[in-house]
Amino acid sequence: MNFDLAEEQKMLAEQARGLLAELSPPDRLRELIDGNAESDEQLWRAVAELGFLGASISEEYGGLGLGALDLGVISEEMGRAVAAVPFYASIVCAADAIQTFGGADQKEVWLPRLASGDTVGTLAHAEGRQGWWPRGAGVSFENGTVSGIKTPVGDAGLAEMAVVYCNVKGVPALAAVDLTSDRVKRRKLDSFDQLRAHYAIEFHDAPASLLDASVDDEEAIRSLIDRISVQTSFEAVGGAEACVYMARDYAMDRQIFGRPLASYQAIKHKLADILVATEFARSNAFFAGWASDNSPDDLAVAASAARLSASNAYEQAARENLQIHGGIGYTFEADCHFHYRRERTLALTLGPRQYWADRLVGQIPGNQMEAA
Amino acid sequence: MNFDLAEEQKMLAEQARGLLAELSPPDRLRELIDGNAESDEQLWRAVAELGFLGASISEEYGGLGLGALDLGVISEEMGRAVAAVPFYASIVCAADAIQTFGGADQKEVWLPRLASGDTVGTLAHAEGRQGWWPRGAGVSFENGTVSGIKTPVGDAGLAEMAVVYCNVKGVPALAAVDLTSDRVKRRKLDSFDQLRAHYAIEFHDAPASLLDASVDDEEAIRSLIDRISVQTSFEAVGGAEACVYMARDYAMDRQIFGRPLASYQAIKHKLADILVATEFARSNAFFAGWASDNSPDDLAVAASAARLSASNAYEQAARENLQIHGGIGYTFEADCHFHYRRERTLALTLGPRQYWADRLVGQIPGNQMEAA
Amino acid sequence: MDFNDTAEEAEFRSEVKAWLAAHAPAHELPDGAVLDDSEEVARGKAWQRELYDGGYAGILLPKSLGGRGGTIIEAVVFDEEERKYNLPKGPYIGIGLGMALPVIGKHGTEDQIRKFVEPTLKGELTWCQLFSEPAAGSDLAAVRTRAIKDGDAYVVNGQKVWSSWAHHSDWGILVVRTDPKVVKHKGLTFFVLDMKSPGVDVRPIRQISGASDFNETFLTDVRVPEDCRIGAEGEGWACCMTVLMGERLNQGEEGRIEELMQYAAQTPRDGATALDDPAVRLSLATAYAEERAAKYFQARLRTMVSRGENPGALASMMKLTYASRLQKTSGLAMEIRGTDALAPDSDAVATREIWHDYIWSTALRIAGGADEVLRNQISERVLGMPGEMRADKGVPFDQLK
Amino acid sequence: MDFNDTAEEAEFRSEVKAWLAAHAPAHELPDGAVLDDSEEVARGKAWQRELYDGGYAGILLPKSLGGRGGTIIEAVVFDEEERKYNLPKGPYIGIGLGMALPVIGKHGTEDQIRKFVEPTLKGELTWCQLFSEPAAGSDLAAVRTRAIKDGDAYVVNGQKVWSSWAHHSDWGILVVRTDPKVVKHKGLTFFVLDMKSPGVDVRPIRQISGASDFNETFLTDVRVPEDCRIGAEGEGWACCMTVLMGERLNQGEEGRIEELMQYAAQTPRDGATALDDPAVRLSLATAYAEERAAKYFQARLRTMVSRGENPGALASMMKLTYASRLQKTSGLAMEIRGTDALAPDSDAVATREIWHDYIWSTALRIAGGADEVLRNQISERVLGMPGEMRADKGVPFDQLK
Repeated sequence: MNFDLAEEQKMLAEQARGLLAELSPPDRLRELIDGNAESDEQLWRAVAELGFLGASISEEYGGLGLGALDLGVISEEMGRAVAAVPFYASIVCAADAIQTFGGADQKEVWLPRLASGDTVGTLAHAEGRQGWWPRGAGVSFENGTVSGIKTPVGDAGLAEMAVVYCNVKGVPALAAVDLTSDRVKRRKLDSFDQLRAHYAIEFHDAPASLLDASVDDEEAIRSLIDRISVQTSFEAVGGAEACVYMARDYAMDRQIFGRPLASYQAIKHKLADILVATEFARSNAFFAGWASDNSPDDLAVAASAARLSASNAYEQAARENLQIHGGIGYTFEADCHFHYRRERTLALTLGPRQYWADRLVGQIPGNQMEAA
Repeated sequence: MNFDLAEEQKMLAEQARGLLAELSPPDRLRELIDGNAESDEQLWRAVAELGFLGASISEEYGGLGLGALDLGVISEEMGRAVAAVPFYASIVCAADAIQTFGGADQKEVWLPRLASGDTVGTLAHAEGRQGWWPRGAGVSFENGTVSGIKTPVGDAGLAEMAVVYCNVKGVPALAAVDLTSDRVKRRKLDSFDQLRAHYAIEFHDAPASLLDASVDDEEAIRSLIDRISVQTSFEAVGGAEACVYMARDYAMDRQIFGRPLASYQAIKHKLADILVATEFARSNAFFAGWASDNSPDDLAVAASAARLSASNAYEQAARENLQIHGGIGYTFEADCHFHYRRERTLALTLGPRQYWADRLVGQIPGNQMEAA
Repeated sequence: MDFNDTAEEAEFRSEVKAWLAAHAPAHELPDGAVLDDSEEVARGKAWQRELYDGGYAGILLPKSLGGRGGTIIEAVVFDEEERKYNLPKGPYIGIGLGMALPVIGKHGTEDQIRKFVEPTLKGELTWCQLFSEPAAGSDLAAVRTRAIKDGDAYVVNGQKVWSSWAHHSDWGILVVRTDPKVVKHKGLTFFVLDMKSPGVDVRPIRQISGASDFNETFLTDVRVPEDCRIGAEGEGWACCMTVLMGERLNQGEEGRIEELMQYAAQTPRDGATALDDPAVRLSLATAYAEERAAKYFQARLRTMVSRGENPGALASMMKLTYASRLQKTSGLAMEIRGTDALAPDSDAVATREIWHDYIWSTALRIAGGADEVLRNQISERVLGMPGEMRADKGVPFDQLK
Repeated sequence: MDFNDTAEEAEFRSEVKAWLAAHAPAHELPDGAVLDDSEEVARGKAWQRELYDGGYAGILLPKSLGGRGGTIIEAVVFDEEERKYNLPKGPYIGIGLGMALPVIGKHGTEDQIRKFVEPTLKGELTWCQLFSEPAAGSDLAAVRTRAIKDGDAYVVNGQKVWSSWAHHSDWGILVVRTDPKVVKHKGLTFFVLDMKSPGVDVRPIRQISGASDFNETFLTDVRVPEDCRIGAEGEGWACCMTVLMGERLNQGEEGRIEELMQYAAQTPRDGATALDDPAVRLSLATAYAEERAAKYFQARLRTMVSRGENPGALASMMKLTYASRLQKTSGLAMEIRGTDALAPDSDAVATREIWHDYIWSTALRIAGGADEVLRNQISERVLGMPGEMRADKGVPFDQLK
């Protein structure tokens, strides 16, 4: 038993954190927002060069062949920095879906390009008010094409390809679609998160290639969602921790009624509780990251638990960080708002708490008992 | 508009509070528990003599003919003192049910006896694990008798009569049953609340008299539950307020690290939040008490809101009062535990939060809209 | 207790209804209209003038000051009826009536009263407040902006923040330090400031919402004539208290939860709607119960006021719960709607309102008494618990760290 | 990271399994048995003796003290396996091993170590702790029990509370004030006390649960020989810290939430069960997520310890969350079951366990560091935030109010 990251993983975390601190400080984020940018291209290139994009892509397709925990380490740093790159969409979602369900030819086409960062991918699952993963997707696959609307899709302005959740004669499936086709129309939406653009994508008989292993295997698709969710848990943990220390530092500096704001029990206890929530969420993420690769039977429960605790931690952290900053926190010049908005993105993108609660409860042995 | 109690109601509250403080101090409660008593008979007689039992019973049946708000004022004081008398069972429940649904003869038989305190009544609704108000009651009325089991029934050891929720050929109804009949068996249960005994009652073709106006009028029965629930909200508000001031007083006295416990922000803010919850719950109870008599259309929403806010306030108050007392709060000699147990009784007796949430949401106009 | 109007109240209400029916429609804003700031101020002034002419400007203000000298219940009735129209009401009017006039009325001279009260009631003068500073928020008495007497004027230097609509205000109410040698509360003095004075530089603050409703105001060698001082030197803290006391009780809250229930009802889920989900119902019903409680609690406070009692820190309870509830429920509403609430492709107006609430709630939890400050007030003033241990007690301002 | 056993751990586990299979069954308590206290203590002592003979008494205690000198992972493995049997383990054994021996081992003399360590490991000596007092709970350094040197003994007078099983203990660990003229932490001294000494009067405390597991201990002119002093005069606070440090990390938690899910699944509701209600699922899943997080968090701390790192106040996080979660979820379970949980007519065993948890959680939120104290520790020691302003700092004990 060893419940800690390996030395190489700690080094990876340090490297990622250092890079992001250097290339993606808060002022850079403000610059990107002001420039209406959808991505920090310089950062994306740097991240690609260090091999982060290929971390969990197998070596034969140009990746490093590392595991979910290594990817989690990077996701956590992305969350800490609220990094404006399509790491989640392209690597965590699209690359993993292709690696899991794609045939050799599909992997050959897409994985090296995703690993190098030359192509950006995304995962198109939500269908407006019908929900984030509507039972019996409204987008249909027929005769090698897909039709219908996906909205909202994150980072879809940058993406050249999408893995699309669709139905094939009523059974669920995933398909790879080239977004540069003229049978695909993208409409940019007004996005709550100023650092992650969202689009509605209309597919009009757009050429698509089914990821065969996904067809009609709903549980396998759910497992993919579990794996993705583990990464968002790491991302949320990174964000939450950033908020805790940002708030702590501010409170140590700020004097109020003749003493540091940090000396007030209301502030101390608030931050203690959020720190506990964050450390606990990290512990669940660790296990879920380990289970992603090592214990498939545990994954559904582990991913659900990680998701629930990470969502709770980041929600509290993002809100109370701003509160502790007081008036200054409400200004664009302060750094609280990046997290305040990103937290909602993470909380909403991959299903509500209720989905994860249901999934967790349904997987615990003994919960299928009959009523007495 | 006048959103305050009338002078007479304030005097009633003072009178009730004075009486309870004198006759039912905490030491008296300990004495009752040690004596395994199910009721404080001396207090019951005193309460009857002051006319409190008949407060909302009409004058022609020996009561004072006051309203729900007056009864609420008394309920609040009962809650503050955790009074060990069957006021809730006999007056709030049984008398109100008979007054609402009984015929002239039934009123004639029971109301004067209930108003004088000579007879104790109760309301038998729960059926074990089937729930507090099981759809299609398991107890059936047929040929002038009822059969089946009700459990748990509060204060059923003292009661000589019960209003029993039953079904008549499948439709819901209430029936008055003489518990002294030899067709009725009562089994005392182990009760979480040491100051309110609970029983299982078995009816074996026990003679019963239907409260005709209740038969098959489920919404009218629900309204009765609303009215009763308003009284438990007052009771919970009284209990919550008692906890707040008990905790405040203790914290003012107790020195810790050289200063009063009450000077720590963790304690101050905790009590501030609970006080707010209590005052807010009282405000809802005021409106619901007023609506009980004056605005039937508002009652369902008002009672639900009062119930939800009072339950939340008392739950927090009972828990944190004990916490603020520290170790001493965990002893039988301290007074926290009376509330810690009674709070659960109030929270559980009349349906879970979910029932009240559903009732509230279902009554708001516009919530019957179709999905877009 | 009676939640219905008394005969008198009913009469007043029908009088108000009739007056509004005759005068309000002409001033209504078209639905969803976004006016530019000057246009909005102009319209707000016009409506205030209408109110003045109708005898409804400053309902609570004593007759001696040109107000109506009405009861709080009348103010409430008027407010309830006025809200039925979509009228231009903004801080540029509200700060004058709710903050500037009470303090001028109580601490000002006859001349000052004559100069400011009537024009403000008529909507001719607009006001902003210049209280908070970068290092003086919750701890308002820590203001550093200095005023030094120079002949018949004071020379003021410093920086104020969180002044709403300062760029469209004629006058500001200003609190500054005139004596740094005494403990911090005692060295403060209150002024009214002509916003067109040389040295007054108003800059918008860019907020996280994207808007800039608030300003920073830089004061550089601004000369404020002595006759603009309200009250004596050192009376500034007492003036602030007068202002802040008035602030709390009049904050009307809008009910939000019914709208959120409808938002949930318009969110399909598993063949039904999100409002059919018991967990959603439990959360929204609990919030709705609290919202209603706040309404009836406010009614109780108004009854106290109408009897001449001072609700004091009780009024803090309203604001404390409102701000948190707004944050919690708007966040919840986004989750109920789900991904679509991140970037709506339909029903975008409702979703954007929820975004607005989720962002604005953060400001509300801070402005006009942060959550933590309000909890202190409630525990100290209502429950009588001890005040915080203060490191600044009895220490002259210029010797504080 | 590896949540599986290493080869070495697997070997140790199989050795432990085999040993337990051979020795534990004879010591198991029958299911649901309620033993009287003396019987329980006797059985607990016998099992401890068995552990000693098997080489498993004091796995973490250094070999020099007669322990196994094992790793924390070995202790965890042993604990996991031992829990599979229903064995008599009580505070009368746990306090000796977990609190008395570490402090005697670190601060005691050779003679004291010889006298106490082996008999305690063998289960021959049972221990209680005499720390808290009516006015010294969270503020332990405020103890008033006085010891005055008189020849070769100390005369002790005072009152201790919250000693568990004091009535069945041979010895107690005791902290008292020997010097009231210095600041409060500095005047404390640590002793071991023979519980049969004249003047020791143990009285049960009646708890709100109805049980009396805890005692008050009145000490009246009790003569404690000088050779029972542990460490020097004034070293009492350091001894207490040694004791309290050891206390946190070994608190194993039992998972409760799966049982509560089953309790919900055994509660019929609307033709299905309460566990089919989304709101119930959301609450229980959230609690379950936290419970699992605590388990993995504890595993991380154990990894730290196994590397010689000190997790310090991080360990407080476990206890803080466990106690609150126990209260919240047991209260929730009662609500899920509904009225039947007030006075069960069936399934009474499960319901009474939930009552027990709901009551016991109140003690847990206080004992061994109240919630508020733990939050202080976490914010100060982990986040480095400033300590509380203290009115007692630097003030001699006898001059405190």
